[in-house]
Amino acid sequence: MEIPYTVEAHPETGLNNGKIGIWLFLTSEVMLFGALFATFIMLRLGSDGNWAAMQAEAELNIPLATLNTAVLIASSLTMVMAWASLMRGQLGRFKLFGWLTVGCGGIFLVIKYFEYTAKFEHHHYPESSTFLAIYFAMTGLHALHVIGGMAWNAYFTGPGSKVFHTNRQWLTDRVEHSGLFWHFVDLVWIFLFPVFYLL
Amino acid sequence: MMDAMFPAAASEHAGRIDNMIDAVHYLMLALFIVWGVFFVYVLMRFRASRNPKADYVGVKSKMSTYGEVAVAIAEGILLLGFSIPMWAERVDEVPPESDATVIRVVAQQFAWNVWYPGADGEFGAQDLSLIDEATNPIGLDRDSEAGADDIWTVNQLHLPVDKPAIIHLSSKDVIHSFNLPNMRIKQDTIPGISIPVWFVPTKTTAQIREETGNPDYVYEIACAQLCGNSHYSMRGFLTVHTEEEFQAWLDEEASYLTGSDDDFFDF
Amino acid sequence: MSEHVDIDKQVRIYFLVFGALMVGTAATVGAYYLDVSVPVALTIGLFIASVKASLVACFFMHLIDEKKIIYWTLALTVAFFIALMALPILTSVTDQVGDFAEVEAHEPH
Amino acid sequence: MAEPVHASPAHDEHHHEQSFWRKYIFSTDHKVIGVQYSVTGLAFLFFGFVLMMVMRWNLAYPGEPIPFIGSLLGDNRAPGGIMLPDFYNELGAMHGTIMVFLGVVPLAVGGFGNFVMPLQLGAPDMAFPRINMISYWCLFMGGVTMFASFFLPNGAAGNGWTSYSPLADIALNGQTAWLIGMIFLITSSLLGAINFITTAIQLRAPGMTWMRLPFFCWAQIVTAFLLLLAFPPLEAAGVLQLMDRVANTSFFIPEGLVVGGEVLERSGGGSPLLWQHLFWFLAHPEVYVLILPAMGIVAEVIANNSRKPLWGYRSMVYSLIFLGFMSFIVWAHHMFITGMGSVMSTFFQTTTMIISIPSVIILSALFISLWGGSIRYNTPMLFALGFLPMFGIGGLTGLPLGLSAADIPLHDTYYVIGHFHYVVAPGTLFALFAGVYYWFPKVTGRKMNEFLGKLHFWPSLVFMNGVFFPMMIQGLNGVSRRLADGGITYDFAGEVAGLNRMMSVSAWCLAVAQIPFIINFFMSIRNGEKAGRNPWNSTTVEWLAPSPAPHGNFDQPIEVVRGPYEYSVPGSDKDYVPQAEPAST
Repeated sequence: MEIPYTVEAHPETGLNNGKIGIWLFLTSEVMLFGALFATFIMLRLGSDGNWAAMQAEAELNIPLATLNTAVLIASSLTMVMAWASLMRGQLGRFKLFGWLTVGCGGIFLVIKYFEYTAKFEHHHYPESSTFLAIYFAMTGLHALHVIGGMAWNAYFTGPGSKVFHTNRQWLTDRVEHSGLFWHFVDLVWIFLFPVFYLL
Repeated sequence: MMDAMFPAAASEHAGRIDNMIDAVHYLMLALFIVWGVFFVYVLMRFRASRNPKADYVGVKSKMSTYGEVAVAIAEGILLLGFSIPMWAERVDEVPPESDATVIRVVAQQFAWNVWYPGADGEFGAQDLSLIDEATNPIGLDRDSEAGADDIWTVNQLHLPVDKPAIIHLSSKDVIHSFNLPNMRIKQDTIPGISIPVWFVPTKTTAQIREETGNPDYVYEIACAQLCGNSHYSMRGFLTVHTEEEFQAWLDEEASYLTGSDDDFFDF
Repeated sequence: MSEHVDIDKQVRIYFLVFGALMVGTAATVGAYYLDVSVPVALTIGLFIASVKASLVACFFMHLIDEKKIIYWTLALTVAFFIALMALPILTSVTDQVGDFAEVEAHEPH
Repeated sequence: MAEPVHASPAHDEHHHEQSFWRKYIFSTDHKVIGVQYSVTGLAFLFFGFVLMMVMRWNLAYPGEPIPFIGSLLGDNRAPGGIMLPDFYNELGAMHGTIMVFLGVVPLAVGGFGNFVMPLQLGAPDMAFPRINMISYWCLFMGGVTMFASFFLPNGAAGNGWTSYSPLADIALNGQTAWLIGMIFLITSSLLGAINFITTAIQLRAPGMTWMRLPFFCWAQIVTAFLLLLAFPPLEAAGVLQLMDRVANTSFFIPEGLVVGGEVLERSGGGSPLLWQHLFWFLAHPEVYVLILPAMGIVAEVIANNSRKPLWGYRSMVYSLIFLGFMSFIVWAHHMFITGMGSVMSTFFQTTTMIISIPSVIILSALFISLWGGSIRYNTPMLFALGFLPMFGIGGLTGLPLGLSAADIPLHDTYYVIGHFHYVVAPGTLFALFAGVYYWFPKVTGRKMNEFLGKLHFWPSLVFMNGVFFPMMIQGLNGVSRRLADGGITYDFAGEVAGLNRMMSVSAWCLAVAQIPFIINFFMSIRNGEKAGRNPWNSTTVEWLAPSPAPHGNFDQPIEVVRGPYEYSVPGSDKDYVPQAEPAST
């Protein structure tokens, strides 16, 4: 038994199943991070003007976070280049860009690890203030998404890429879908960075 | 229609809330009867043995549309004519504190601490570090400016009749809900914020005892929000006095202050 | 994406977007060191972030040239997202609630 | 049978043999998964029902030892067989959680949605069969977590199914396990919702336009959107509450709490109301998640057994979509007495009154659909008909609760319990029973016994009302909900405390009334009357597949040519014209 439209596009919608599925998933992610941003706004509004003090006390490392932003943006570029390489039929370049993407995710996490441990060394824990609580909640959840995205990309770049020779379109589509997720994670960070570090 | 079911009403606005609940139930009943009669008739009239061949089209009239419009209008009337103005009266038209009995109620697991400002009409300061469950559950600072004459009781709320009562509700621990069924008052107490409720009691405890023919009738304070294992027994009492009796009660409570700090067992 | 897309042109766009994102990041950080007042900083910061996010969504995620059904789904999400964003306002602005300022929280020790 | 039974489909034999595990346990076939969901849902419905029966003992006979099982419960729950209030709260919270998230949703959405919707769409399977399997196993894990939490040292969560903070933040009971369980359940629902929507968009058979979709499918689609967009905020809230419990954060805890005479050592700065907003942002749409599939089932059964098209199909569909949309902006009507100002309360009670109109339209359309029909009173039809007035009562009693002023005395009383149980128990559950009886032949190839079915229906109808109607009376008397002793502490509640015994006895009788169903269910799997492809002479596409349908569903290409309810078409030789059969000229 074959499920229709796993690879080829549905004549009416012009899309395959996976594309619709990943976008629906992203809408639920929008609501998930939306709820957390709503919590953030509520905590900030309800802080009686203590927010800046809590933020200052948390001593977030702006240069590291800027570097991390650059790393994630670069990984978005390599991600979309990986897909473009598949579109052009270049397996080698796809693998190069794919691993670069995973590597960027890894660098991001390593920097994140240094940031977190620096906090803990100064006894800045989630329980210390509401600022740190929502900071750890949101960046932590974001980091989990990065890990998920890395696993996903690593699968398609590594073992999953064998399909290239039998069903190239399938692989290209899957990479496009994992790319959508990856870009979304990048997009969330684009908001997290100024919201926590700069504003 | 349903007054017999409600707890005896004893506040100024209680009658209007009861009337509104009545009105909504009339609407519900009307709808239910219309649906019910139609339903029973249809079930008998169109059973397969009596009506072997179904009609492809069915009802052609626009009656249901009219019915739905009527429901919408009725709901609109309930909303605009009753509910919205009554709610505005509850939350926006709080009478000035100078004309009212102003009291604080601090809820905790599992009791209602009632806090009166005393003779000066001002509440003293509250300091959490002074809290002692046995001797000072509200953390009242007796040394603060207005704190010396403040009176507190546990589970005993006393009010004068026919005078607005403004009660500032807060909670020490979790969410409770301050429920005075006879007064048609219910308000959650949210930790961290203070929420005022107000009402005008219209019947003294003595009057309601006479009316109900029950010499032991008491106005009760119930907790309406799950607050932990003894939620079911978080019961307080409201006593409504005449103005003179209320003053006498306040004076008596104040007299304990000069003697001993410990007025925990005086109810 | 359909096959007839000129992928070389796309790749040029991707690099341009990448450059713009980097410039945006630099601008956000730069604005932070300008030390402007909080409302101005919020406006600038969120404006730049929104522009960057739109660039990612439109070009990296191909939203600029997407099918109708995805636009519809996203429109629905935006509607509910707005309802969700009303939530903090509802939590903090309750006109009935009095202030509890008199109650000082003194932590022991 | 009006229709000849087709010979066993030949292509069955081409299927390579799958192992037992692949075929029945880790199957990717939507029908097997649907059955797994249904069985899990029914089992948890039964378990939740047992919890309620134990609770009802303490309500009827507070302070008296529980007979039979009292001594088995252990000293930390019921020393000497007498229930502790903490245990009562656990039972209450877990009854609510299990019935909603592990009973009705798995059965109505996971079970019926999975089994029936692809068949009705003419699809070979769900769009993502493997995600479908993962979604079921997430639910299963959530169920195991919830069930296991009863055996934690401090028992299961006991803070109400609403888990209001700060109580749920500081409670010593199994709230942490509850939150972990909920995260599993939410993940399951999200994956399921993605699957449902994609399937409905992509896998409809040729010719199955949106306005030819059976009402049941519409209900599932709207439900899936509600799950997809409303559940994530609760997932976020669950994560935050989990952090409050395990990492000592203060998302829902304000400054300066004093618990048991000790100042709570937290940073403070959070808001208890935030939890309520995030919770009800899901939990109001969740009500429609429970009720919409039920309406869908009732619509199918009524059209089929009144042998005529649904009346006002289009306006029903539009009402359904409108209902789903509006359900996102009414949530704060659960929070009128949390200190809400007049602007907010005006907004939320207005939206609440607006949302009642589409419900009235759908219910009216179902009533009117009966007019002119040729009504067959079989078991599914009885349950579907029972749904209508019961849901009517449930919906109508929502009106005084949706008006903020009338809500003051009624809020958090048994009136609320009565209201939503009428919606969910005699309402939704009756519809789900209708669905079980109606689609049983498609699942097993055999019909359920009619006599036992009727023996199930009539006592259930009587005792359901016996359980829930007195709650309205208690509620009008002002009896609060969630009182471990049923309110006898309070004088004003004492007048109606006697009703508790009547309700409890009704509840236990209701349990007895389910015995015919259980017997019928297991007996009919092997010994029921054999059903062909289309035992009910129905029009929708699922009845064109063999019963039981093989992996891949259909043995013939499906092309839909007309609307879903073409019953008693004038000039046709039989009283139904299947959706996917060429028109006879």
